[in-house]
This record gives sequence, C-alpha cells and structure tokens, in this order.
Amino acid sequence: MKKGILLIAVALLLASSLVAVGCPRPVLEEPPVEPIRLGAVNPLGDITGRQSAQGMKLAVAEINAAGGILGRPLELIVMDDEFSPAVGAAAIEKLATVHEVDIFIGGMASGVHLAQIPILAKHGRVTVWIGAASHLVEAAIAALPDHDWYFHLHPWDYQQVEGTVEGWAAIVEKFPQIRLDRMFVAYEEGAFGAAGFAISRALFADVTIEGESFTSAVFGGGDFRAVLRHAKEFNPDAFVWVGFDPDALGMMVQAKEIGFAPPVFLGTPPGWPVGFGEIPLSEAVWLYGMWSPELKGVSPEAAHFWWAFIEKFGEEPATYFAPLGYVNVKFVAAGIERAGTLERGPLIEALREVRFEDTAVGWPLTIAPSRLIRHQGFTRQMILQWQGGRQEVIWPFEVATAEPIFPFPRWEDR
Amino acid sequence: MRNWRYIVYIVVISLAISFPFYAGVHPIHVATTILSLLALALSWDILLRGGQLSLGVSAFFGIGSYTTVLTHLNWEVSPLLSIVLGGLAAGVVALVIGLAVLRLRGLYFAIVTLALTFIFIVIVRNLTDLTGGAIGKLIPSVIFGGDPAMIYWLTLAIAVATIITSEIFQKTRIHFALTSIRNNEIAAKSSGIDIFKYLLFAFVVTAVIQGVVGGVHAQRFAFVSPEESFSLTFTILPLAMCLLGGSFSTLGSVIGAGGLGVLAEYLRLMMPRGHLAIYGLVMVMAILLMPKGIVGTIREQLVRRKTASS
Amino acid sequence: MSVLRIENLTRRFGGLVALSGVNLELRENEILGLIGPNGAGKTTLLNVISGIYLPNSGRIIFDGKDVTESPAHIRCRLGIGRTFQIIQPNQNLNVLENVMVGSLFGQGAGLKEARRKAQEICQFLGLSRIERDITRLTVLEIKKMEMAHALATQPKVLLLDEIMTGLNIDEAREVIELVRKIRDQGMTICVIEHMMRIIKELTDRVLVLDRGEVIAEGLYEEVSNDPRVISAYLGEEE
Amino acid sequence: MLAKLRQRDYQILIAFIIVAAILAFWRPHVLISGLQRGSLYVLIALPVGIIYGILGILNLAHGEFMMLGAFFAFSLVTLTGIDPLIAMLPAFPAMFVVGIVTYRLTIKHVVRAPLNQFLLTFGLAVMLAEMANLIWTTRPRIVWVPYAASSATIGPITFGTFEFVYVAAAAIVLVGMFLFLTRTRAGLAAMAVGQNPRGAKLVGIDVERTYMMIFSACLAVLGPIGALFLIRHAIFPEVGGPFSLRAVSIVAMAGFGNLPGILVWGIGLGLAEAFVRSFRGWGGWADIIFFGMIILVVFYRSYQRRVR
Repeated sequence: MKKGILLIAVALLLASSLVAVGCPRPVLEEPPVEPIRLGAVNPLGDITGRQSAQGMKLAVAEINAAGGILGRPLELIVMDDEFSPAVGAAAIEKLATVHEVDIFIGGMASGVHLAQIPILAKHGRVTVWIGAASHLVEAAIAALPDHDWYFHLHPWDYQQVEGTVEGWAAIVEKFPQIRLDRMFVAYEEGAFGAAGFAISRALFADVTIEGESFTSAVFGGGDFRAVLRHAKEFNPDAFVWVGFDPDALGMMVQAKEIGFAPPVFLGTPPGWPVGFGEIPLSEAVWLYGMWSPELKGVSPEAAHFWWAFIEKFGEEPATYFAPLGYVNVKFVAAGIERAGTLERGPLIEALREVRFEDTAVGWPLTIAPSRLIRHQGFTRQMILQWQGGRQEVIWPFEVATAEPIFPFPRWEDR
Repeated sequence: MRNWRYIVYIVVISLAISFPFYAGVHPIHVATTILSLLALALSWDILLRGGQLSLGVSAFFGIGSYTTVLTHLNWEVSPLLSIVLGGLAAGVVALVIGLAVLRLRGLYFAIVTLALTFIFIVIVRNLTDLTGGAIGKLIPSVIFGGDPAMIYWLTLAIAVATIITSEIFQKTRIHFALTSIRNNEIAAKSSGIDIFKYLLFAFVVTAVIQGVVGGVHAQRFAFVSPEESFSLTFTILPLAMCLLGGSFSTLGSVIGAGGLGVLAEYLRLMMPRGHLAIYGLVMVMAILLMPKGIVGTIREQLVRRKTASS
Repeated sequence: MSVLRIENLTRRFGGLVALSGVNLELRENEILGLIGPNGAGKTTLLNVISGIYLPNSGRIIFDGKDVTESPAHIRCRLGIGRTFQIIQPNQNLNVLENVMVGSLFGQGAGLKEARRKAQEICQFLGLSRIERDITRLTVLEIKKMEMAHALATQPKVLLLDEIMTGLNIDEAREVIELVRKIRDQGMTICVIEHMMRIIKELTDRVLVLDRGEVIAEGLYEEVSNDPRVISAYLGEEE
Repeated sequence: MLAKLRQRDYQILIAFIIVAAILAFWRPHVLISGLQRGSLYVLIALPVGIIYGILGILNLAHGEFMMLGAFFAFSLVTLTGIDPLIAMLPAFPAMFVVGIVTYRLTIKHVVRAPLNQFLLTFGLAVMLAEMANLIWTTRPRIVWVPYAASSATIGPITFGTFEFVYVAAAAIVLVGMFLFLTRTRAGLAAMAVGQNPRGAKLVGIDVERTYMMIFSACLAVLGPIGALFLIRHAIFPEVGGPFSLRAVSIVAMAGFGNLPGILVWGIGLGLAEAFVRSFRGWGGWADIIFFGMIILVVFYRSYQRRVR
C-alpha cells in the first residue's frame, strides 16, 4: 500500500521534471544582429494552416533577402495548434516566454483563438491575426480593458455578409435580369454555418430568407437531399449553402438529381475540393471569397505572390489563407519599417497608418475601426463565379475578371 | 527506509506545488493540461475497476463546462463556485442516467454512454436561447485573471483530489467490491455485494470529477461550444493514457498521462507536421509491446523475477 | 424445524422448463444431497435459491421470511451462502482477500474485522499460504478458498455445488471431513454431487431431480433403489 | 451468429413492410433516400459485424480503412483514367493485402483482449488518417462520373437513382457473406472459430489462419465499398471517422454478431433520419434520432435478455 504512494510520488517527480525539461528555456546567445521574431500559430495539419505558414515563410524569405527590416533579419517561428484550444493557447504562451517573440501573427479557427485571447491579452504584445472570423471573437477582444495591440485582418463574419449584401445590391443594379428577393440558406449545423445563417438573416433586410441546417460531410453527413428538396419547394432566386469543402460535390450532384437549378446557386466553403472547377456541374456556381487565383491577372501583387509561391513550394496556393499569410508578414514588416522601432506605442501607431494599395489577396488594405474593435483590416469579401473551371471575380467591379453567367444553366445543358 | 519514503513524498509534493516558481509559463500550461487529463484518465479507470468501460467522459466533461459557464453568466456565481456546480450537475445527471445505463454491461454500456455524448451535443446545439447554440458562449474574463500559476494550482488540487479518491477506492471495501464485480458479477452478488449500488456510486463520483475538470477547462479558456466542450478527445485521450500507463491502478494513469502528455509535446516540437501519425504509432507499438500498460508490465516483471529467485 | 422451504418452484428459460413445481425443505443442521443426471436442473435450483435467477412461480421461505423476490446480495446477507461449480476466484486478490470479500459484504464487517475473520476461517479449513497469488494454488486449495469465501459470509445455509470435482480420493475425504466439521458448527448444508460414494458417506438425506422435477426424496438407501431414479440415471447413460 | 429467421424476425419484417408502404404514399422521398442512405450504413457496418462475431474485435479503425480503399480507388482513377466502378476490382485485392499486413503486425496480438483492441484500433485510426493527411493533405478529393447524378421521375417525384447501387451492394455483401459462412468449408470453419476458438482448434481448424483470412476479407470488401463511396462523396483523411462510429453503433444495435440485424437496423436508421429531415426545420434533430434509437434498442435488448 505504502509502496503505491511512493511509486506515485516518484512518477509525479519524473513527470514534472520531464515537463520542465521538455520545455526548455532558451539558451541565451547574443547573435551579431538580434532578429525580429514573429511567432505564428496555425493548424499545420490542415491545408489552410500549412499553406498560410508557407505564405508567411515566403514573405520572410523575400524581406530577409532584401536586407531585413531596420537592418535586422526577420525570424519566423510557427507552431501547430492542432485545432485544439488548449494546444493553441499553450503555443502562444511558449512563443511569448520561450521564444520571446516580438509580434504574434497567424491563426485560423475561432474556437482556438478564443482560448488564446486571454493569454495574448496578458502579454499585450502586438498581434496581427488573419483568421478567427467569429463575432464572438470580436466580442471577446472588445471586452478586454485595452485592445489597442490587437489587429485583425480577416473580415468578421458579419462584415463578410455585409460585403455580400453590398455586392449583391451592386450586381442587381448593374445586371437588371438578376433578382434577389427570395433566398434559401442551407447551413451546416456547427458554429460556422449557424453563425452564417443568423447573420445573413439579420443583414439581408430586403430579402425573404428561409433556412435549414444540414450535417456537413466533415462530420459524417453529406446527405443534403431533404434540405435541397425544401429549397426547391421554396423556389428561391438564390440558393446559398454555408458549409465546408467536402460538401461541395454532394450539393451539386444531389441538386442535379432532383432537378433543382435556381437562378443563383452559391456556396461559401473556406476552400474547394481539388479539381472542382473541372467538373461540368461547377459551371456558373457562385461563391464568396477573399481571393481568387484569377486576380493574378488584375493585381500585380497577387500575380507576384502566385508565381513566387509556386516557385518556392512547388504547389499552387489552394485557399486564400496562403496569400493572407503572406500579407500578414508584409503588413507587420511595413509597420515596423514605418515605426522605425519595435516599441509598442509607436509600432501600433505605425501599423494603424500602414496602407497597401494592392496586396497578395488582390485588395487594398487599410486599418479602420470595426463595430467593436479599433484595428480591423479587410472588411469585405468578393463575389465570384466558377466559369470554365476558374474562379472569376464578379464584384467588386474594380477588380472584376469576368461578367456573370446568368441565369444558372440547366443541368441538362452541361 | 520508511523515512526515506516520506522524504520522497514530501519532495514530490513540494516540487509539484512549487512548479510555477521554477518552470516557465509554457511548461505550466502544458502541466495544467496534463494534470486535467490525468484526472480524467484516473476517473475513467475508477469506473473501469468495476468492469464498466465508459465512453461518456466527454459527456460529463461537457455538462460540467456548460453548467459552469451558464451559472457563472446567468446567476453571477463566482468562478470557483460555478466549477463546483459544474461537478454537481454532472453528478446529478450521472445519477439519473446511471439508474438506467448501469443495467447494461460491456460494449452495450460503452456504446450507450458514447451515444449519450452525441445526444447532449444535439440538445445543446438546438437549445440556442439557453446555450448559445452551435456558436457557444463566452465568459468575459478568465478565472484568476488568467494567472497560469493559480490555474495550475487549482488543477493540481483537482488532480490530487482525484488521486486521493482513487487511493481511497483502492484501500477500502470499495476496492473489494469493484474488483469482485469486475471479476464475476454473479459471484459478487452471492458474496453479498450490492453491485448496482457500488457501480452507481463509482459512476457518480467519477462523473463529478469529470464535470469539475470540464468546469475548470471552461473557466480557463473562457468559452464553451458544443464541438469543443463535448469533444471526443476528452474521452479518447484519457482512455489512451490510462491503458498505456496501466489500468486498475492509480500509478498507471499518472504515468500514462505524464508520458503521453510529454510525448505529445516533444513530438509537436520535433516535427510540426505529421507528429500525430507518430503519436498513433506510439500508441500501437506500446499496446503491442506492453499489453498490460507500463505499470502492469513492470509489475509482472517484478513478480517474475521474485518467483524466479525464490 | 426447517430453515429453508421451497414451494412449487418453477423456472423457465424461453421454452425450456428448467424447474417445474419443485418442493424442498432443508431441516436445520442437516446435510442434504442434491443429485440427478446432467441437465436435471440441480445448479439452476441452487441459482434460484441463492437469487441469481428469479423463479417464474413458487415461493422461497428462508428462516421464516419470504425471500422469493429478494436480490442475491440480500439473500447472502440473510444467510444463504454458496459455492460455484465453475470457480472463478478473483485473480486480482490474494487468498486472504478473496475470503475477506465474503465477510466484508456478507456480514458487513469492517476491513480489520474481516481480515481477522478470514484468517480464522482459513485456519479452520487448513488453508495456509494465504498471502499467495491465486494463480499458483492447487485444486484443493482453490476449493477450500471457495468454501472459506462462502463461510465468511456467515451463512445459516451453505449451498455447495460440486466441490469434490477434480479432487483425488484423499483430498475428497479431507473435504468431506471439513463439510462435517462445518455442519457441526451448526450450519445447514445442501450439496450437489456426482459421485454417489460421497453422497452416501456425507449426506443425511437425498433429493433426486430429473428434468426439472423432484422424482425421489429420502435416505440414500431408499432413493438409490427407487426404480425411477435408476431409470433416470440409466436413461442418461444411453 | 446467423440466427435463422425466427417468428420475431418475421414480425419485424412485416412491420418494416408496413412502414415502407405508409412512407411510399405519404413521403416517398423518405423511403427512397432512407433506403439508400441506410444501405450505405449497412454496407459499412457488415464487415464490422463479421470481424466482431469471429475475432471478437471491435475495429475502431474501420472507417479509416474505408478511407484508404477510397483513396486507393481515387489514385487509380486519376492516374489511369479508368471508371471508379472498374477501380473496385483492383481495390479488393489491394485492401486484402492491407488486411493481411495489418493482421500480422497488429491485430493478431489483441484478439480477444477487449481493452487493448480498443486502444490499438484507435491508434491505427489516428495513424491511418494522419498518414493520409501527409500524402494527400486535408483538401478534399472528388471524382466526377455523370451517372453519379442520374435520376428518375415517377409521377410527381424525381429522385436520384445511383445510390440504389448501395442497396444492391448491401444485398450482395450480405448474401455473399451468408453463403460463405453457411455453405463453404472455410466459412463453416470461421463460424466454428467464432463460437468456440478452443474447440475449433481441437477439431483441427487453423484458428490463426481463419482469423487472418476473415479479417483480411472484411478489409478487402472495404476496397470496393470505398470506390462506391468515392463516386458520391468527397474524400479526405478524416472522412472515415464518423463512419467507424456509425458502423460500431449499428452493430451494437443489431446485437453483436447478428448479421440480418445489421441490415434491419442500418436501414431503419437511414429511414428514421430521412423521416426527421423531411420536416423542414427539424433536420438538426436527426442525429438525436440516430443515437436515441441506438440507446432505446440497446435497452430493449438488454431488457429482453433479463426477462428470458
């Protein structure tokens, strides 16, 4: 009996010392020029997080090749959050205390970021985040006594919808044959879809909206037939599905088999399956996005990024998180350059003033207050359409790469 | 000899308590996570000692999380009290469903506890007004103002309480009751053991622990959502830790949690991409090489050596 | 004076009638032998008495109380102790601890008291090496442990299910002596046994079951000459 | 393991036909999509049931093996341009080999070790999914064949017809397994092993070999199943996990080792889900039906055992 306690005690001792050893504190070396350290936390197991980290690396490599900033090289430390709040939070703590990074960047899932906010707040270092679109995150940031150090580049979920409201109004005005009076929203039942639906409902004031949830193929669902049938009965001007990448094929196939071809067929996944554009069903499907590969024909910066990324990593950027990661580093670098120092106050001031006329995602970037926080970057997303296997930009018209195909061609004609 | 043992004992306790003073903030975070998984693993093992394999740890964890957050938000209960309430709520739910599910045995019990987890997810997701639905709820501030050392000590206290509970279960009549039930229920009944009473007791006690751990988790990260709070990770990871360390003993879960926790941290450092594949491989290898877990295998070796020498 | 009375007991398993209208009386301080061919329902009867199965109809009166609906653990505490035909000792406990389980829960003793009582009983049955690992016991030791475990619940009635099986003659004789010794302590005993010699030597009275029914009852000599009993056994031989 | 049709089964069958008839008139779509979806569940659950019945192993990595089969078919389709239906043929032996290797290296050591097999098969599931992630990344992959969206119109209703392939495949796999287990020497030996491994060894059956063959055969079936799955679903490393869970749940519902039960409950669940979904706005509760039914059925079964 006593032996048991003893063993437990020894085990605890071992475990605690292992933990202590396992997370060594840095050996203090004095390099000739102290680098500027950027700490990023991404879900590296996922294509979005991995390519976003690659985008950051590309930017860092380019900046260092050009001599760094303020004469100092950039050093990028990327950690995995495994989509787990506990892991993501610990990663921030590690970057702050072990690697002693100067600035936090990166990010993706809102659930993970919520857990990171208290720790980021505690350190209060400048943070430039490119993910976590949930308005819950915005509320959590705004609830902090001071959040001047926080910059959010990704539009908030309600801003994304606001953008589409504006965009659709413009499209309807420019192309009178397109109507948008009745909308049916099929949304996945998790946080992503539920928020998307609730916000759409609130913001599309002049549109009659019906909605219904479905189980995403990510969670073993993928049977959308009931939802699609209800949508067909509703006979909407636009059918919008708010789900994930793996839902795309099922949506198209199952809509086709019941002959559901509304005038506007729109999907809003974070990315699309490999080769989606090549299947005939994709033609004239609308989508929302922060970015499109086709912008390389419009924006020099997007073109530069596209080819540099392919050259460096041997693969194409698959989602907008790749260019966004690139923009993340470029933005931070521009701010430091402008401030001429890493001191918090001037740096925040400088970042606020950073202006890009063009970025890797093909948009201008400026910082302005959002509904609740002071430093918000991008606020809009584009309206695009699959045409001939490419994601053509329809709106904003300034960066448009194509005219819309309307109405949605009948399934039989493909 | 005896003195020496107490010295080790005191040293370990003081090391564990003073950990935040000599370790960096990141190790404190990692240790906090490991300690909470340790409590879950040990609580799972306690029920397993009675022969019942539960796959419902996440269910009680989630109930604890949600109760904590909702009582804290709606009734302005203090964070610590709300965690206690989280544990109580999990206990009450366990009592009610235990009356039914503890009639089941083996894989049927396992599957039903797992199914219950999903049922709670669906309920929480659909009761939008109360729970915030699929999006979840936020707490405006983190417990102890986010002081990692305080959170560590709180988690340590819970882990130690779980270890003590486990040792109480091992050293009193409960131990005899549970092992007898696990060995053969009919024989246990005929020895005068009220099987149902003991299983229900173990089920409720372990659910309270799981609920409390869930409550701390929610207070530590200041939010709840169906996907995060009822995540199957909180069932599977503790299960793996317990089985790797060695089931049916306090030490097994402690070693398993420490081992797997530290391993995960190392792997994450060594290979940012693909470390989970190695993690799975380690699990497979460990179970093939040490089918009785680390503690079980070592104990077996000791017994063998003793027999060989005598 | 009867300790245990069973009235008109019937138990079915699906379509199979395992016990049909069984009546039985255990008199205080006797040793009753329960015999019958394989599948006659002997073990089922023991299981119904000890509460593992509930009967479909009939009554069980123990010590003047109706225990027909009582669960097994209550019956154990009231004083019905038993051993099992296929013994499954608790591998995770040593000999002494296995015996302790009986006194812990059968009598509600505390840990210390249970340990003391278990030691006493082990000594009484001649079980030494009580700190031993279960896996290294001889058959005789296991049987003794099983009896010790049942005795530790402090029963008034002890039901022994084929405890002699697997023992050689000398060992069986030793166990017979033990059973007698136990009875002399004031206990009532019911044994299921296959070997007729043992039944003859050990029991005061015999009850014969065949296909769930009592076909004979009485002294061994009377019963063994009963033509129905002979045909029941011969019928099985074929 | 393959209980003969008893009276109760006939009752279930009749109840089934009545439900189907009501649905056919009231909500024909429920009947069609429920049958199709349910058959997919049956298809995936059947090998789990067999492996459990004979090896006593509940394979938590089952869905991941299906994912592997699907990726195998996908690779063939994209590399050679063949039709996914033809890719089913090589997928069978390929997954058979995967089965033999998996059995030899791992499963062999945990047969009838209930706790360890949980952890082992879970570890396998993590490994398989993560390895697939390293090779193919998390980006979903799709193939497109025009017949995947084929449909038919009867009177006022239009519905997809391709998924009737799942119904046919489920029937073929069920009947094939049934015939194998009752009509062939190897099958009978497998049944004997499942019921009593020690006894089977005594009468000269090579138990080890039987285990390996059954396990590998059940994985082999997942090759073609994966190919069929691929035609209608995007595939990605995590695609299998939820199906492991569903398969195991259905096997539990059917009663471990009851193959016809898998058919009944798999399709029953498909119908129940489709039924709930057919009411607009109630789709979010469909999962509760799935898991609620599992709980009810398991309770009913254990209650019955108690009474009997």
